[in-house]
Amino acid sequence: MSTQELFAILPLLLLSAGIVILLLQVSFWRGHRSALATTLITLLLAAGSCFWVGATLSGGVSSVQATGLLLVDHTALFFCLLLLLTATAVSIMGYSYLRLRCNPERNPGSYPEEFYILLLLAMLGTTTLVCASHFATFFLGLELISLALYPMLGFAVTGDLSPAREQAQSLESAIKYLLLSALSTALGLFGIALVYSAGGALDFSGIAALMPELAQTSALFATGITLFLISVAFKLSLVPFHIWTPDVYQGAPTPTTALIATVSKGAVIGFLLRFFNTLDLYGSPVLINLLSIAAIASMLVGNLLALMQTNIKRLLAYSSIAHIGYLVVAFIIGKSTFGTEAVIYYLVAYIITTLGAFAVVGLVADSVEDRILKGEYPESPPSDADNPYHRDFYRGLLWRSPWLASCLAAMLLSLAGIPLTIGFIGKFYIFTAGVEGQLWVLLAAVVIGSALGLFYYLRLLLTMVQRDPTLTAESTGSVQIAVSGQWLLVVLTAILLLFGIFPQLLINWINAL
Amino acid sequence: MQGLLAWVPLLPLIGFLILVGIPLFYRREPPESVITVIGVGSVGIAALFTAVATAAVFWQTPSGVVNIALWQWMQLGELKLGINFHVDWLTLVMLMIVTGVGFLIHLYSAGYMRKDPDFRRYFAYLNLFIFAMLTLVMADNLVLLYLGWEGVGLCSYLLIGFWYKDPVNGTAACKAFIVTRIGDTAMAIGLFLLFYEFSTLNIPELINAAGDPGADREIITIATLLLLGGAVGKSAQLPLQTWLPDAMAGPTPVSALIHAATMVTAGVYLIARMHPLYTLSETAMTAVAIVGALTLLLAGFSAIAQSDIKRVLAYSTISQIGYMFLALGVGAWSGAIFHLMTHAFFKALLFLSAGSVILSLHHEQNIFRMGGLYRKIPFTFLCFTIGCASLAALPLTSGFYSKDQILLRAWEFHQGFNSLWLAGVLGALITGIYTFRVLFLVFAGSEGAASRHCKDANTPAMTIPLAILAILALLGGLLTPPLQAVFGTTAERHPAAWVEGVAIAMPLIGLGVAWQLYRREKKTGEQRSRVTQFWFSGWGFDWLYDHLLVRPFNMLARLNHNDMIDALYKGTAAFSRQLNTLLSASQNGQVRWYLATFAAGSILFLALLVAL
Amino acid sequence: MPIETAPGLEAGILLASTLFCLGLAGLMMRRNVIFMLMCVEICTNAAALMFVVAGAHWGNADGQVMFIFVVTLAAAEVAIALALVLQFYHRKHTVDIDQLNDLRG
Amino acid sequence: MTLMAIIILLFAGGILAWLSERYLQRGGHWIGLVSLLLASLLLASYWPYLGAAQVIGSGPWWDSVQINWIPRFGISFHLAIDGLGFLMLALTMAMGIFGLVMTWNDIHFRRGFFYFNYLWTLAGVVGVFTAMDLFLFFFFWEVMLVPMLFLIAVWGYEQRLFAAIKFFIFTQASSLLMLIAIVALAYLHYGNSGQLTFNYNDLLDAQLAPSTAYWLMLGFFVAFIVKLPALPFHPWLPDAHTQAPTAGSILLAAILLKTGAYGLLRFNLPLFPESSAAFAPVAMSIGAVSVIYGAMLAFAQSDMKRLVAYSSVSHMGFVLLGLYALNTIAMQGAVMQMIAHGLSTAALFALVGALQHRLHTRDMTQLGGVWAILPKLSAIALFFAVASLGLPGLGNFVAEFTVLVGSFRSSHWIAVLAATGLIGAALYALIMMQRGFFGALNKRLQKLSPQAPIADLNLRESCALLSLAALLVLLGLRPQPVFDIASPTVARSLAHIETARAQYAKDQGIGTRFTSQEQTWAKPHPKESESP
Repeated sequence: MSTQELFAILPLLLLSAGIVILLLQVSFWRGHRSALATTLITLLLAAGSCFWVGATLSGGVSSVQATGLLLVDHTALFFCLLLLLTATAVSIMGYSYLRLRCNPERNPGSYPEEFYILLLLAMLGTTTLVCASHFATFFLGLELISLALYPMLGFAVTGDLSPAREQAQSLESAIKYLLLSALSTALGLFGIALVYSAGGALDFSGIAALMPELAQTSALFATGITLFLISVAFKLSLVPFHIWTPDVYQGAPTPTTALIATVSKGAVIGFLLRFFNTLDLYGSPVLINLLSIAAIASMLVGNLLALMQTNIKRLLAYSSIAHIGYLVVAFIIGKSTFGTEAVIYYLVAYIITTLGAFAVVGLVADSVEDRILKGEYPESPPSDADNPYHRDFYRGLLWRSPWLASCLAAMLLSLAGIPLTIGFIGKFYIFTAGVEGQLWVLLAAVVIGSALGLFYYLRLLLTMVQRDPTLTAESTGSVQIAVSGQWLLVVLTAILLLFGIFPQLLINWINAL
Repeated sequence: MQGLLAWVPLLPLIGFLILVGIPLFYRREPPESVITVIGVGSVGIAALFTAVATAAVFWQTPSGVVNIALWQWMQLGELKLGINFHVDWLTLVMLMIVTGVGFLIHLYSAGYMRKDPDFRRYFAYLNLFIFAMLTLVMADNLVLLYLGWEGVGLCSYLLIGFWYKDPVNGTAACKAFIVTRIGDTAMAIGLFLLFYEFSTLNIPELINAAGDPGADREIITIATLLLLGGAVGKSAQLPLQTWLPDAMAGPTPVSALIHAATMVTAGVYLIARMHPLYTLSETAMTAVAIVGALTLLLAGFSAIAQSDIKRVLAYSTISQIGYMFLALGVGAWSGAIFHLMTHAFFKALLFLSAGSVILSLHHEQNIFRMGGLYRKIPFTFLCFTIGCASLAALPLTSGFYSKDQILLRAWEFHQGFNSLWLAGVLGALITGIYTFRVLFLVFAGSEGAASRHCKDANTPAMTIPLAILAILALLGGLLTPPLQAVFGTTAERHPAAWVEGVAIAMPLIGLGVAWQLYRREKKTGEQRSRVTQFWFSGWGFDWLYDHLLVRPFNMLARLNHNDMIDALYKGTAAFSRQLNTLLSASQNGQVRWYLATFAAGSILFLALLVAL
Repeated sequence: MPIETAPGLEAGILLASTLFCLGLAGLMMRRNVIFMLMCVEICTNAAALMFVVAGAHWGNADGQVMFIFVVTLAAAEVAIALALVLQFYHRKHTVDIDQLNDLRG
Repeated sequence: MTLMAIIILLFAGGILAWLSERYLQRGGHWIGLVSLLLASLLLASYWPYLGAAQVIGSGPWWDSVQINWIPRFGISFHLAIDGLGFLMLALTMAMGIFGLVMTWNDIHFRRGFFYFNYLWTLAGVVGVFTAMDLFLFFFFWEVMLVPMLFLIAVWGYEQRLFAAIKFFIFTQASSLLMLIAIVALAYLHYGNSGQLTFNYNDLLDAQLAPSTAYWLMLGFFVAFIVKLPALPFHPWLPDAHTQAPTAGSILLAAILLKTGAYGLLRFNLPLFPESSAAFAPVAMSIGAVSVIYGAMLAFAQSDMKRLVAYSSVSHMGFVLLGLYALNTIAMQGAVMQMIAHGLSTAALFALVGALQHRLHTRDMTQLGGVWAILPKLSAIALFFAVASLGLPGLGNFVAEFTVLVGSFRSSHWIAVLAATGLIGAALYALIMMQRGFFGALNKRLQKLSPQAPIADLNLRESCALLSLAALLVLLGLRPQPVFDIASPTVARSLAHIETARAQYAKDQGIGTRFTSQEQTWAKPHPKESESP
């Protein structure tokens, strides 16, 4: 392994180092804030190193093959950067979440620092995944994410300051995810094994070299790839492999939900882009058809499921199913640079928006938790309007907490694809991609899905502006959220508007890849 | 002098604007005298201007035409329309009727409507009406004519429903407007067709273009029939006559002005104005004549059976306009206009006298509750009698001259005996019957139930117009308007003397029949046989339309109250909700079910892999 | 490079597939979480077996390497899973997976 | 730059109004009014172009501004104004001010935010009327919806939430079709010319295969007739209009509906001349059926506001009919109808709003005899009711008449069908007067009135309404200036159609397909002479 190769995987190395440091730090000197600080520094350093590595790649070498397992190129680095920054936001959300529920001073049995270790581990998994050029690294990265996610999903169990119901739900989501994910991993592994048995190679370039023969003749190969894609579709929660999504999203601690909705999906998309490009699977009509069916089903089913949903987290879960469906439309159009550009732009839009939406939900719930802990608020909500995850809680929020509500409104409008937000530009990319690929059926599904989606986004949005004189939550007054959370929201909203109004900034960047 | 004519329609408009605008400047309602001065004065000056213009310009040159171009209205491609007036003798006759009779009726109204809380509104409407009517008759293009046409319709609507608190009045007003609107729509389509064919809507140009031998006769026929549609609506002819009897709900001077003297005759004016087109179409002429003949008979019979004094007059108006249509249909253009003029005189007189009667009897309108009034209100009696004589066309009254002309022309037009002439003669008989029946019932014999409380309500403002109109009704026959320039001259031929004799005899026979009828009805009181009941209801047209059009439409509207197309979308929404429920059921929280769906999904995909 | 499948490979695929299906069936049918975890292990191991067979077929070590990865993963997974099951048992005093349906709708 | 300034002014005014909410109890109105007046002043700076539209300037545009925005897609921030745009902007400003003045004291809840939404809606509309980049057009098309959504949802009546969502979903779903069409158009143009652009002027030259053009045209068409609205996409309108606050209804009726008609005239016809010509009979039929169906539904309503709303469907049917008659007279009539309908319907909504404000009901079964207690209001209502039924001498008549005259040339039977809508208009307008204002005073109102005498229209309201009335009269008697201003735009749209027809005729040998529309009844008609 040459120096150049080592340097190329600098973000991974920094993350690994950060994990080790954090482990050591925690074993000697426990402290929530310091753990957060180390995490942030690690993430930002890793993110910064992406630029550094990227700068060295600008010359004649556009990519570095670090051993047979990892391939670092600009796209991979961009994904690393995007995901690391996302993780930064998640860690800030996590701080707000853990500050209240996992307070060692109140409850010596709680270890908030673990959250950050797990987060860094998951991030190591994602960066590995987006750099993977071998099934082994893919598998390693994916499992690293999953293994870190299981405990993160069930994290509420360790901090017993959370309401009992939340703890139970957190545990349930962890077990559900674990069982389903394990099955999906097994299936994916089986698929990889079939591909391996068909061609005898596990590295992507090796398979790509075999492709002309394999794609034509081998049913084994096709079956293997399909099984493998099913496991990937599971991670992306494409219909019909979506069924875990709402339960897991709802039960998990909100920062973890945000993580699973953004980082884990983003990493898989990043990997898929490379995988499809290297193997040139766009040329396989069967796979494209399968993906199209999954995309259409996702758009329709996801939106239909969300239609009457009152739990915000579930609603966002369903909506994320639909959004991945939209994204696949752009993905399908293939190898052209435009397809990649559209996918990346949409992904950025999706990540920012989803992150923002979950951040608002999480921060609102945290503020309620704060008051529960202070004894101002009943632990089990007497009515829907007092349940921070229920839509009715948001009734008239705009009048109580205008800034918070405005941020959520911006996120919702972005999800709905309304102009001035990044979501609109994302939607525009999807349409452009669809038109370029002449995918009229898919576009029709996008239109129907969007129309359905409008209904529930608007319902939530308009719930926030209701002027109901019989407001039960009015007594609760404004929602006070942590300062860090406020900053996070402001930054996210600002990015959302910035890239919504001046999309060229981001486009330039993506096109430079 | 042209400027003077332009002021004729503007003055009532100014009067209207002042009357309407008063609340903008004054908080309180101005006194009636002020309103009277503005409302009556504006029309009076207009009448004066008309007279001056007539004397100055037209008296010497009967063929003179004055064109007044005010401003360009619209110019779109070939559609060039101006707010331009075209005044010839036909217009002038109408102008004199509208301003002259209009002024008299305005004056009368000042007395009749005194102490009405909405005095100002009343005169505003009246002035607006005069303006619209003047625009109608002065327009040099059909669209401007249509403007006046609709304008008078609106005023008619407003004035019928003037006493808005009684919903019956409102219903009558709506009926009047909507029924005439049906005709108007036909007329509008006629306009479209004319423009389509001739690329102009300017009346003189249109007439020129239609005169071209290459003009498509078929289109002219259709267009003239469509215009006839407008005319029958406005002039309450078959089959759109049903609104006029109900329109009597308005104040009586309004009935005199709008529903007798001026507006309802607009249809006659329209056809007379467009007569070169009608002469080109045999079918259209026949249609006009038949409409007129049928209407005059039907309405005449209905008039015999009425018991409300105003409804008698209303049916008589329909019938008389039927005469005019008959005249138009047989090419007696100037006869029609002549009858229009005399009719304006005597019918206005009749209505105004009836108004006096009604006011004297404290708003009693049932003729069976009247009787013996000749002693109590002799002046009114005198006027009414003159009116009746003229209406029945007793010799030497104005009505005689005009009607005689029509009957003769009908005889001539078809070279001898024909059904149109017969209808006219029969109509003359019926006219005699219903006219004198009402005269006897109201004024003759013993006092009726309402007559006892009779108190002469005439004021000078009312008697003066009555007197003038009475004179006109008597002597108006001498004022033959010089319309040859407009309609051309027709060779005077005198048919056999017996034809004239029949025309003279008929009203007299009618008088006799009426006396018999009066004797019988005086005994029986208000009773109707099955036939007269049928006549009373206006030959069942109301019933027919109600069942044929109004009720189905209302039912349709009620059925579709919630918009069936919306149901489509509601259905989609409901369907989506159903799907949501269905899909939500799949999210049942059971891990093993989830695993099963995962497995099923995988199998599905593998199956698809094989299938695709 | 031998594209056509040797008889040994076919048999291996058959065996591994059967194993996988057995695991899957068990996963769906058992309600005890512990047994479900064991079934998942069967599935995972079916995949691992497949790697070994394929590795043997192609005569390279990649398959064996993957096998080791898989086993490691399985171990880690089970460790976490058991911890979660323990918590589950603590709270519900049962390991019946059907009791775990608070989240739905 | 003036155009930019207008938009920025309105956006900034909106933000200012919102921010002022905290400090000034009644600041919103004034900020709104001042921004609108300033914007109107800016707009008035175009007056030199009015008289001599054809003389001054090179090219059709009076003024334009173009700034690169998203070069990746050849999208620029491109605004321009011509006669039609000017008319629409003038209508926007006038109605904006009218709505503001009419509802000066109506809003009590979160005034600042109300005026924020109000001004942003107007800003979006101004953008729609001036955008010359299809992407930018779509952008503004959507931007104007969101504040409107809030106006309905926050300050609306009983069923505001439902109505707001319905409104939004209808327009948004249809506009997505338009987005697809826009993108497809740009890409097809890109394929032909190698230049990716969304610029309107460039796309006018796009060469499209007929079948493709037809589909794209449909995409635009659906989006526009949803907004118009025409059958069968109208059901959002009665709900939205009825539930919106008075100011919102005024904006919706007077301005937002016009964006659909504007889009048809500005984009649909010139961009897809050939397929539009082929589609014209269908579109005209839709228009005519809308006229009648809208009138019938209006007649069936007992909610006065709903009645007025359905009457909009009927009136806008004339616009559709006129635009697709594809001749100068009818299209000019359609433009006139856009303006006249804006004025008359806005006034009617304002009046219903004023009525509801005073009597707390707009249900006509609860009204009746209002003339006795509110004579001024009723008299003005009468005026606008008769305007709405198309009384000659008022703007609506000029519009409907020219539309019908023009469309009669294209298709006799469709025009005749639409003409029967005149009867329908009389029905609903009179039934409204009859049930609402005439008749005996309703028992409920009798109880209401003695305790507290109900104030009739005050000076502010009277003046606002009377100025609209005066405008309508002016339009009715002197419509020529409006026709003159709009004529270059209309002529240009028509020129595209004519070129396409000529092209088609050339391709087909002797073209009979398009001319055949004109000779259903009688002899072939001499072609209209166009002077663009």
